[in-house]
Amino acid sequence: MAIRVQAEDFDVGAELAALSDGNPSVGGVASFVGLVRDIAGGDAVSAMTLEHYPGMTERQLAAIEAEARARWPLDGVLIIHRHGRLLPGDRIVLAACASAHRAAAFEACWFLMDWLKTKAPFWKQEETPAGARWVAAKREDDQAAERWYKRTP
Amino acid sequence: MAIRVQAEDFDVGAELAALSDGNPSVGGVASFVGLVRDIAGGDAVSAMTLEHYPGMTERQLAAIEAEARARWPLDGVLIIHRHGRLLPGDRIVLAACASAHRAAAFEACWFLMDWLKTKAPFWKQEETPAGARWVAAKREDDQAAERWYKRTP
Amino acid sequence: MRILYFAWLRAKIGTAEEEVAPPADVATTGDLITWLQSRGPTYADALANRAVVKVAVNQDYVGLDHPLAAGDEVALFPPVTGG
Amino acid sequence: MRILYFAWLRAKIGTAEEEVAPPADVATTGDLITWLQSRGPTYADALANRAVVKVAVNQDYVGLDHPLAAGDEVALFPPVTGG
Repeated sequence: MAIRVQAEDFDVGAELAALSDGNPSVGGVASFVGLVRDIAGGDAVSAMTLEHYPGMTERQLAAIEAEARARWPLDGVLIIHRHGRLLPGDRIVLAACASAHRAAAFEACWFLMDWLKTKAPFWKQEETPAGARWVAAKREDDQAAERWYKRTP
Repeated sequence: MAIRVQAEDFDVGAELAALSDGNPSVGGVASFVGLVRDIAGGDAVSAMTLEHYPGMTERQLAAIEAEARARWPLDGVLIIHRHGRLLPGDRIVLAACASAHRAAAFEACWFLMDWLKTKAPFWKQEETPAGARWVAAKREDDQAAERWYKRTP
Repeated sequence: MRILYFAWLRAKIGTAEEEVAPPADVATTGDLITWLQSRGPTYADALANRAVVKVAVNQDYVGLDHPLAAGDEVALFPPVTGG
Repeated sequence: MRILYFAWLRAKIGTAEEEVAPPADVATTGDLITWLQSRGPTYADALANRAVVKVAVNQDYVGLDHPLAAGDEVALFPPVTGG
């Protein structure tokens, strides 16, 4: 289980290396780093504050990791998500999957990002010239998450 | 254009950070690191030597990068591929795409890996207890590359 | 029963957390929201559009028909926007 | 005309590179492979299965009907296995 929720930044190179260290059956590591953008909905964003629900956040991220491990043959999974006040260009999140097979690593990593976007209890508030505003959930994020639901007969 | 073919290892954290440094319109960086596995076809692999075609390798990788940039809205693309003798656990390749949108970053990065597997002129020779042997091209790699061909009417 | 509020629900209601003792006929999460709305205009306003109020009980997502027990930790919050 | 060989084609033929002067009727890449096969048993053996011989002219992939010019750099190699 490798879920971390923290205010501090993280070292992407060290984290990715640790996912395969000592396990030479890993053929590849797919990852995604999410960053704070300086523009949203056409408005300049000078900072972003991430609120979260301590306890539930870790619980939901762990459930998403468990689901990924059940669906794909993974040698390692890592999710690090920051909270607190961040500036444009700052890292927000790292999701990474190590596998013997590159398709499994890519799919599982993309799945982690799509599901955590709609399931992990974080809320973004942006600072713009017009004042602070809460980010609204995006319909495209719901659709991206729904791609991964298993069809039941 | 960010294509590098080299014998030396690379610093994944520094390379990924450089893809978005100074560009706060980047929302995310998707990447894949390929590693030498210690087993192939059921046999132990003690080392792997990558031969390549200097000149054509860079030319083909640049063409793949250009194709990715034409298909997806990307703020940065990076392909680093090593050659020479490598040991299990060593990094072989890094492919990374920066974009405002995570779907574009994931798709483009996966595309880079699938296409370079079947188009970049590299050949792997594995050292096994039974001697050195050339790796055969995999049918599944051809199929993965074909997914990305545009259908023409 | 402990209730947690997050993001703009927390800001509108004016508190992050409170202990409440709803009447005995508040049996489900839906009942709880209806009862909370009756507690004053800030609650009524914050909870007016149930389509944007997500509910978790003991840190798992639940629907509005989820039964409540005395020691539950109930959280109310807008759709999440992490990642 | 310069010919480059890679991987097991290089190993079987026993050289990485050679200058050749094929006869005038060698007009295409397919003609060139047929002519090379006639140069001896190592060539005949290495080039026996054309399905596993890829061809590049001036560092671009081409088919077996590609026309050849005097100064071309021609490369023959097995299917690639990088990444």
